[in-house]
Amino acid sequence: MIPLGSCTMKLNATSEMLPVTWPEFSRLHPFAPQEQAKGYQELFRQLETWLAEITGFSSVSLQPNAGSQGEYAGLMVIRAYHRSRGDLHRDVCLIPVSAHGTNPASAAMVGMTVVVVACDQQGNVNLADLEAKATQHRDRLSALMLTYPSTHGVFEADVRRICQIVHTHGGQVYMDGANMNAQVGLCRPGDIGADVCHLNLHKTFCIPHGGGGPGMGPIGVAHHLTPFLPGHPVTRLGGKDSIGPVSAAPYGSPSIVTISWVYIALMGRDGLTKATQVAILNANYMAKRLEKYYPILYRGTSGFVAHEFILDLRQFKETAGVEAMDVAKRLMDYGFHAPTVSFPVAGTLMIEPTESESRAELDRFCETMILIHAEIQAIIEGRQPRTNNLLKNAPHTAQVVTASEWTRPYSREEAAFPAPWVRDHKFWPSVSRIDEAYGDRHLICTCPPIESYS
Amino acid sequence: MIPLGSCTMKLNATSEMLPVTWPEFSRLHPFAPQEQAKGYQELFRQLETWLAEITGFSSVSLQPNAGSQGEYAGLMVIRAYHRSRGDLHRDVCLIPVSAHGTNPASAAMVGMTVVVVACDQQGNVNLADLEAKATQHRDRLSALMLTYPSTHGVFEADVRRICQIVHTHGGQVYMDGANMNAQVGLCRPGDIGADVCHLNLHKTFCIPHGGGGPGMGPIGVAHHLTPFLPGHPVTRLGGKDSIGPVSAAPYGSPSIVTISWVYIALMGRDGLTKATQVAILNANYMAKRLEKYYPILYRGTSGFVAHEFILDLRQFKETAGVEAMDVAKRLMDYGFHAPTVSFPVAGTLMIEPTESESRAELDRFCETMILIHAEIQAIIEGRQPRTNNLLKNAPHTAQVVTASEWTRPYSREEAAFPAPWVRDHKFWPSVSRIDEAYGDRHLICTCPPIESYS
Amino acid sequence: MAIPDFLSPTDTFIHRHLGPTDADVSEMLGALGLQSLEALTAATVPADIRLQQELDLPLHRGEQAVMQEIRSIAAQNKIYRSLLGMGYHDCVTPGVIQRNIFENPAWYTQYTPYQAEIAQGRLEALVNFQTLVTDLTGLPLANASLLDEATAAAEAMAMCLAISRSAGSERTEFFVSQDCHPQTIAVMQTRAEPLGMTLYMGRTQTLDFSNPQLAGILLQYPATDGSVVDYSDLVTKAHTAGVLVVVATDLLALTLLRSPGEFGADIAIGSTQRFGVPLGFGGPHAAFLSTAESFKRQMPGRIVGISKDATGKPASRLSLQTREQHIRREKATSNICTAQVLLAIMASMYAIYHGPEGLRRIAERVHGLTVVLAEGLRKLGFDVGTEAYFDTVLVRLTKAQANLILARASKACINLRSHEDHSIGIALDEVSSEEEVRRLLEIFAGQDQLPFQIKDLSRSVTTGFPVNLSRTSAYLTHEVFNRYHSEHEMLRYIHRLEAKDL
Amino acid sequence: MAIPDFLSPTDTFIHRHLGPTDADVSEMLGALGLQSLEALTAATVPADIRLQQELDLPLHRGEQAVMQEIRSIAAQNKIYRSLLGMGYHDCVTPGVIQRNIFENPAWYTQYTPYQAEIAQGRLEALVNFQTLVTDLTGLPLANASLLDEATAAAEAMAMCLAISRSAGSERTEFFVSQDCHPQTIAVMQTRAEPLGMTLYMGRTQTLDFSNPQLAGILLQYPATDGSVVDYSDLVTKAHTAGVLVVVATDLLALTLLRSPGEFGADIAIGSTQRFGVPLGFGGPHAAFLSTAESFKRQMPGRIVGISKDATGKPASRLSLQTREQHIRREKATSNICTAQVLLAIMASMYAIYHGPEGLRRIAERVHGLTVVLAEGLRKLGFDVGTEAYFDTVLVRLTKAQANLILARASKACINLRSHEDHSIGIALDEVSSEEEVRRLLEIFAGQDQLPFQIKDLSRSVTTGFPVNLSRTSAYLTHEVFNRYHSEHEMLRYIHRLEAKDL
Ligand SMILES: Cc1ncc(COP(=O)(O)O)c(C=O)c1O
Ligand SMILES: Cc1ncc(COP(=O)(O)O)c(C=O)c1O
Repeated sequence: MIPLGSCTMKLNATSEMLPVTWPEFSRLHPFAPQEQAKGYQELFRQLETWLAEITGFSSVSLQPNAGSQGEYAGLMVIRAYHRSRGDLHRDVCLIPVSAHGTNPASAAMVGMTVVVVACDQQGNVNLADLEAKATQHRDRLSALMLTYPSTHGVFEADVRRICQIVHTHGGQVYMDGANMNAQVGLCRPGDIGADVCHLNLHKTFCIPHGGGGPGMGPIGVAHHLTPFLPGHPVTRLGGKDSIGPVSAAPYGSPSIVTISWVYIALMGRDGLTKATQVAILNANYMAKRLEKYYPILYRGTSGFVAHEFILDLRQFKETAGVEAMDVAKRLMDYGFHAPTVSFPVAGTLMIEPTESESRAELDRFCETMILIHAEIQAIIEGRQPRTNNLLKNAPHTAQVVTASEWTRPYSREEAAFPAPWVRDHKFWPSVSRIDEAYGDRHLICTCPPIESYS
Repeated sequence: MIPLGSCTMKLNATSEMLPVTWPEFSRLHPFAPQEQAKGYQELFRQLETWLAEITGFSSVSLQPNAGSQGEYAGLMVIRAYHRSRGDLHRDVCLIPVSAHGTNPASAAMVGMTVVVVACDQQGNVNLADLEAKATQHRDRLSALMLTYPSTHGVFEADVRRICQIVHTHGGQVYMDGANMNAQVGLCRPGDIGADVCHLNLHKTFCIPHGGGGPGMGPIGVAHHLTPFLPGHPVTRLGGKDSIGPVSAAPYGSPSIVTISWVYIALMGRDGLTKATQVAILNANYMAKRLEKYYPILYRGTSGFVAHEFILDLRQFKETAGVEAMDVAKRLMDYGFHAPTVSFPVAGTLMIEPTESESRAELDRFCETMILIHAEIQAIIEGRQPRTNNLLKNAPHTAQVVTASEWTRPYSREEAAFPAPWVRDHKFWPSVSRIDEAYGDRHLICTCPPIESYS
Repeated sequence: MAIPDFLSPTDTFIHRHLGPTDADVSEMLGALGLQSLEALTAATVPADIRLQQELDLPLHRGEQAVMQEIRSIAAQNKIYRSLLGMGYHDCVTPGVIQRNIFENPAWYTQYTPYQAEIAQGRLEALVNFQTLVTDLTGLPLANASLLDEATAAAEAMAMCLAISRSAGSERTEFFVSQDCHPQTIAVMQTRAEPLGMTLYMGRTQTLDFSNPQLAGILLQYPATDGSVVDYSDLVTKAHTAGVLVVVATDLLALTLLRSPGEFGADIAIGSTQRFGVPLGFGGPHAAFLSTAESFKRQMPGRIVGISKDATGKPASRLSLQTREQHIRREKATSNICTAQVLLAIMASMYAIYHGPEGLRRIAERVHGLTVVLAEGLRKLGFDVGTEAYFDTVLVRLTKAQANLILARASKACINLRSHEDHSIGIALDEVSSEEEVRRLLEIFAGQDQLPFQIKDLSRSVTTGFPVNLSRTSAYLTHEVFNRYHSEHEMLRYIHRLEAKDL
Repeated sequence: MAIPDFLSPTDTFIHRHLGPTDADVSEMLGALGLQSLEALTAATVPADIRLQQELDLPLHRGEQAVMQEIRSIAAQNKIYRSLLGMGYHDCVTPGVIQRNIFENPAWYTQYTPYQAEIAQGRLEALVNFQTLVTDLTGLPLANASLLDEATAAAEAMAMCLAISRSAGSERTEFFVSQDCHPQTIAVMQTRAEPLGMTLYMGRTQTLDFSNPQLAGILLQYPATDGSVVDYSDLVTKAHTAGVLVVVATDLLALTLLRSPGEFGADIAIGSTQRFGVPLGFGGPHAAFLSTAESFKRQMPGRIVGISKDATGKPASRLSLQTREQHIRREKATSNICTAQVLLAIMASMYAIYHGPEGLRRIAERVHGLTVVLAEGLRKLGFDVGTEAYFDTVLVRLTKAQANLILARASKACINLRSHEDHSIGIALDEVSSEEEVRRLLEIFAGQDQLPFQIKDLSRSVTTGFPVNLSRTSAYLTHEVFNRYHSEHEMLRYIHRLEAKDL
């Protein structure tokens, strides 16, 4: 039901969810007169203050409706800032090669030219390359977009230096806050040197993902950027320097903002900090349990990862013909939703357990990965074929496993009940491995006639 | 999820359920001063009026918490009535052989002697026997307990006559309202001649069964019985003739009474009447579809059943070694919860679809029963053995069907996917057929050590 | 011209409630060779009983309109803080239980789990309930709920009668302590009378065990006035006289108090309402009954037991159904059928959510606050007696004092229990807080300025119970009560059970 | 002496949120060779960025305390009836959808369905959403939601740019009709500027199609002031000039109005909020975008498509992911990633619950009431124009009149839309009723006694649209929209989909 994390899938507690559907929050029109929305204003005020404190910034806009929109809004703010100072030509955006795809796309949306910065062997931003590119584009440098801890799951040691280099060359630092779950209470984007940062409230602050939305991507900005925050024409939000609105409604998606408010209120500064620490602990505990079986791709200087880590599966492509996707599909047979596949590095799994996963669940997942390792080993050692095997045929549906005919080189139990806990509670995928290419070649995106299902 | 009916399992609509957990209904103490419970009083007043109108009675007590408790309360009221007239010796309770077990048990609880009345071949009360027993016990006759339509699913034509006989001999008529779903808007216990009747709000009036409770079993009574209705010492409910309280709280389980209120308010007199008609239609439609395969045990005079009917499976015991319980278990493999097994007649299934089941669902159930009939036929014709067959081995768990070893004389698909719709949505029982006798011989009713599950 | 359709609401409910559409209905009637529903009715319902007019009820209404009306009815109820006790205590329903069980059709719609193979989830939850009850009461056999505490007491009384009968010595008298809740006594009275049983009420001190007709006695522990009394001597005397002992008790208190089983009770009964089930103006709540193995045949209600399936795997089911009315009919000792399964499951989930330590912490808090309240009252010069108490104190007052204080409490939207002798009972609960204790003391003091600090007071008091009353035995040691304390795990556990049931 | 434990709340949340218990944490730290969480932090977070003080936030609080505070914050909001329109309309969330989707963790917690094999339930629901959008807009390809109507308009504008670019003729100007919602225009403005696009706003009548730079135009249908205009000639002219036409529209209105696809629009966008999704003070709601097959590579957002699995069975999945930022990075035309899946699913379920006839009935009702309102206003002597309208009327007033009426409306707890030119807009919706129309007319009349009966009025009016504006094509003919109209069936359908997802 709740997949073991990827993308900060933490608990969405019921208490957090309850207010969303209270009529006092759910039945207000976005353009109702202000005096009817005093409760919302109080909520926004408190939440903005809290988020500003958490990020170390001077002010916060709750308008963007997703991380991507936060990026766009944040870059717009940076652009407006440069323009306000007459720097009309600053349009280069430096983006590390490991960045999430929304970063370059957002930069393009605000008319910036993307210049990619290399990473070093440890997965960190290559300082020399950064310095070189910043210098090269010194006159046109607008911003650096940086995810912290990096999408590689590492607290880069040189992050202050990175920010400094950008600032020295006249650029602003945009921090992608998707990994904020590793920072809350331990360090702050504003202190590190960022000028803007978005927060995915649907990650760090407990808004559920909803299967791909809703979301909220508020941005925090340093003092000098405050005048440029998004405004709104209908409710007259924002001053003359505002970039204008980035969403239809002045405060994005207010009813779900209550979720994050309740979360922060319940946890308090002590709980939030402990949550971050436990998130980091969970990741490191898993990395430790799994390192004997799979390489952990990147680590910090003292050998620890941040709140997530990358399992490298690339070796198995050659040795066993097994790809990351095969492992992801095989996880389904064990009752797990796969972690992120092939991001940020192709052929790997990115695992982010979050603080909400219990030790028992972490152990169960690790044991699964160890069992899958053994299944791969059987292929490597030639005990199972390279194509018609447990991983390539995964996931196994009930219909496949109960078919009268069974010609596979492994047993039905190995297919469907590979671990003891699956016997107590088995989740059955409703379809077998889906043909991706076929779907793209034959695009059908509306309900097909019922007969096609028989 | 929602088993196809038995015991009036109708829709529990969300609108009906919502108020239950509103604080205004859920946070009141039963002994809070009256003036804090004006809303509840209004609700009770309206509901009592509605239920009195529906049953054709003069007043209603909402105190009993279940049908059984309604029976007990109703019989107590009858007893008090007789006593108030000096009839201290009236302690015989006539109960048709087909009655639900709670009837005789309730009679015993109020100190009555149960005298069983026979049924005739059509499943109706044997009038001659009734007359004889009523006459025989004329001086001690306290009451007759009658379920209407009968537990055999028939509107007995002679019901007025039955009531008359009892009244003539000084008895009162207690009507078990468990089958009220066949009466609402079409006929009324009070008009028919009953003096008391309980209603299972958790059947006819949409309170969900909750897996065996909560419930509400209010009773309606004719005018002459009103003074004897349950009272309560703490809130001073009831007059001097009251039988006293039968529940801890004066109004039983008030928060769920809201469910029935909303149901009646939504449906109105037109909706309620139509619901009854459709309930009867659904039952007759199914009976029609199934009569070619299984005998329908009883019918009314014009060949129609009421809102439920009995499928007779007894013949298969001899011809195929198959019992009703085997069919019930086999239904699970088709994704159905069995209707009532072996009540009121051993070796049969009692089917009560209710008005809320769609035609598609009725058809799906009928098709299942027809497929099972074919499975039984295969045994009868010797194509399948009498013991190791689809029905005797039902239900089939995923573990059984996916075991490497398969030595059964039918295929895995026949076991687990016997109909097309199961392929789209398969429900897997988590255990195989349970050994009933073993459990009674080795009673363990607390959590066993976890190891026992491995 | 007719009023156009667009004036009528679009949210009518009838077609939502009915399965078949009007088109289906026509076709289905056709299959039966009938023209109309009316024709079907005429063919089915005897003409001489057919209702001749329409019911005198309102016509159907739209969902919005009805919801609006029930909202306005709800608004007429006033939510005061009720510190009345008497077996009903406000409590907190954990959100994860409220939303995923109480408000979840997958838990609330089901029928009685007669088909055990597809009801293993709720059966497991009921075994947890039974374990909760047996562990805390110290008696090894519990059923899967009864209707309420008062009827549970009446069932226990009937059990005592049946047990004495099966021992060949029918005893027909029963004693109930006057320290029991008044509604319990009254319900037992109703029940005893037609059975020809004599029910005595009185003080336990005056109890005459030489009476050979005495089948059993009922004690309340803690008592309705809050006092906690050591009943062990009484129990010994009763047993010597062949008299059975029933104890009405409170599971939360039992986390701190010696269990009835340990001091020799034969049967324990009570309500599990305060385990996360809303007050609901009286119900629904699950009552419990536990007893010794040897009385299992006399046990009323359903018992879930663990058997094994065809493959030898453990599996739960309804046990000993031969005891029930379906089989024994008028020889059954009880008529109970529908019970309080959903509420029993909620209570069991509450215990799982909090675990033994969590429950103890809740109990210690309510007890601690009560001790502070009593100490504060004493300091203000009130007589609160010297008995041990768990969560309820009794303040002895003059009529004038009582009236004044009740009036002040009512103004503060607090209900207190007013006893016949003008004393006032105050029962704290899970919802109570330091702030509430302060408010109560202010009400009694008649002023906003208390002559002491609550925090100081709380440092000076001694909580807990004397050795003879204190719980020493462990409870809820099973893994299921010690594993799901994070909400994530709890939610998954609920979901896992749910998925086992059809 | 320390303050005893029992004064602190027992409903603290931290241990509910965290998976590992404190004991687990110690053991896990042990496995890493560390002593404390602090040590882990020191080993992980670079010292030079480590926060030196604690965050300046309140300490943790108990669940009850926090819920009480948010309740009191909620109470400060006032729920007026908002008849403001502008793309936001009150509506009724069917209970079965609210409880079993919106409030059900099995639907709301999930991650983006990248692992399609275990997300077939929500993927099917999204295909339903796409079908809903394509059917009603009359354009064959829809995505699985966008963030809101305004950003959808901006995305459409970007699409026009990209399409013109891919046709080798980069056009950089865009026209937006002044009849569009103001927030839509403003968001497009924000978006256009950094792209170097010129955005014109104006009346369609003045539009100059000879401009070779014009990439596309945006029209609102029905317009923000409520009027419904036949755009077919305009579309023909645009197409002749190689200009793309985007239409911002309203799915409910489209059950009665000719679809954008039918009058030639290239792209349709809008919000599905009024399909059962609460207003929420602005969100979250699902926006949609549909277009022609040929523009599929320029389509922003996720598209769910149907492929087949290894056994040949149809199976849904996210299609054409090569278009998305993950792959195309700065060459992507849109950065959209997280969208509004849950709300799109709710809207699709609303359509399934009501079906085509149910939706049409809702539309006819709101339209009918609007016509009656307009007729009443006319009878009262107000100028409501002569345009066709669906659910919104514009009343032309003097400043003095407007102020008076707005004040009266506000007193009646009704929000009306006040235009710059002192006209007042009134947008009715699913929640409107005869009673509401009466109240509105009384507000305009300035008295309680209307000089006519609403019922009479409703008999005399003509509803519907001229042929050139009327919908004639069928919609939502697929079985899924015609099968689950009883609540039982709906609930089972929701549950069946839910059970497919992990
Ligand atoms: C590093 C990073 N940046 C940005 C985003 C985009 O956020 P959203 O999906 O809320 O638009 C994501 C989301 O997965 C992310 O992981
Ligand atoms: C005919 C009949 N009478 C009485 C009852 C007892 O009702 P309850 O379970 O509410 O006590 C039932 C319940 O199944 C019944 O079917």
